[in-house]
Amino acid sequence: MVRIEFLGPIAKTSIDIEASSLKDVALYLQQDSELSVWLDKLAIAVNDTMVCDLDHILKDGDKISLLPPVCGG
Amino acid sequence: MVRIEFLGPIAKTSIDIEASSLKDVALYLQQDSELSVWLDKLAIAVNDTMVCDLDHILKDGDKISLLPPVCGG
Amino acid sequence: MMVEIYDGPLDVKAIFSNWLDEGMERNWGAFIPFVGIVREEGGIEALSFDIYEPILNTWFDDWQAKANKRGAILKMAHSRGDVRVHTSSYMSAVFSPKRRVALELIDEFVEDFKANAPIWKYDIINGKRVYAEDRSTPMNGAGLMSKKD
Amino acid sequence: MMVEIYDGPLDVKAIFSNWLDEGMERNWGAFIPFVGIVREEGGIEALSFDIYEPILNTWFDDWQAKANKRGAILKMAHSRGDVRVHTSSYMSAVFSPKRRVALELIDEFVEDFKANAPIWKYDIINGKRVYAEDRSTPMNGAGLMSKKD
Repeated sequence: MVRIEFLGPIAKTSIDIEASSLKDVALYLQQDSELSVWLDKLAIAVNDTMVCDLDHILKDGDKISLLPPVCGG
Repeated sequence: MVRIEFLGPIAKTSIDIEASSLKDVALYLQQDSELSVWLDKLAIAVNDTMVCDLDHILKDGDKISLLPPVCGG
Repeated sequence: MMVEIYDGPLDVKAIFSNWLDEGMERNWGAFIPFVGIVREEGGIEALSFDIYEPILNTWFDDWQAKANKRGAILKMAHSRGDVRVHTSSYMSAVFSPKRRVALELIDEFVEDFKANAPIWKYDIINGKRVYAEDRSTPMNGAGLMSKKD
Repeated sequence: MMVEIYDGPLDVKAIFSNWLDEGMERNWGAFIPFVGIVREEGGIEALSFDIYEPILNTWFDDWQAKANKRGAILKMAHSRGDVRVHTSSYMSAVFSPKRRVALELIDEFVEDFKANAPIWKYDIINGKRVYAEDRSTPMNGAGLMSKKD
């Protein structure tokens, strides 16, 4: 199981899913119509490290954070 | 008569000369061997306005300031 | 050195003072703070901020390492929660022995901060908190989850 | 608005405070001060400065007009006389509604200040005041008096 967390303005509670790579997470999220407006704007972190590779391998207990567009300052 | 003032590190007191243009001032200063190390590095102001034109006409009482290389801050 | 996070507006003078005192002793030649102040525009009463600190600190550590390589150091403070108009929500600063390095770094750092620091901004209008979507920027690498293979 | 000239080191916190108080009320979004601090290097005890104020103020007024056209304002303070190491001899600042304008202006302004503000720097070494010739720059238009026609 991995945990998916939605940060900032995405009003959604965390979910746990089975996934062996980020590709599995992407496929799962693409099913969720609530997320369709966000999907192409989200950056991804695994265990608080930014990741840009869809083939990134996940292990049990990993935390995947979805980061919507930012605007600090 | 115009007055020539030496600013900053040039250790020289003001002098008054007859001059009808900046060209006359240049010719006068080029005679002064004390100034030879400075001459190609000096910027010029007439009555506190920077001037870049050797043909600039001078009138009686004008103040010509010679500004050596600067380094503020 | 972590990012300083404060609830509500920054005490700009106190933060400036602390940074200056640290820097003065250490023979820096140039100190450039950037102070971001909440503007009164579009009828907002305040801005409000969410911050994800773990990634903010990693992002900041990377920048600190980059600055150190150029002989400089960086400082940063940011507000969490509501920050009313005409108060400050963001400060950062560079200390460097060299003027050019300082001027270049503060520009690069502040621009990357706007683009990649994990901070979300909301307008407070008539007491409601509205995500500032139009002013927000997808972070580097965004869009991975919309890829099909 | 004139350049603020002080005898000896700048009271950086007081000047920052004054500038900030003025700016906060006037709906600026970005405030970027530059603080120049005298470095301990080459065995100097202090730096010392001569200033020619009439031309400094004209130069500053021109910059203020340029900044105003871009919707921004500039501030500047400088020391006259001796400024010991680890104290400040120079501060300037930009206030702007826009971050980009502020970052660009502070860079352009500080660089032109170094090249064209009529201020002369001396090292104080073993109590002697020595013109910092190697770090000094001929101003724009220099060399007119060495021309033959």
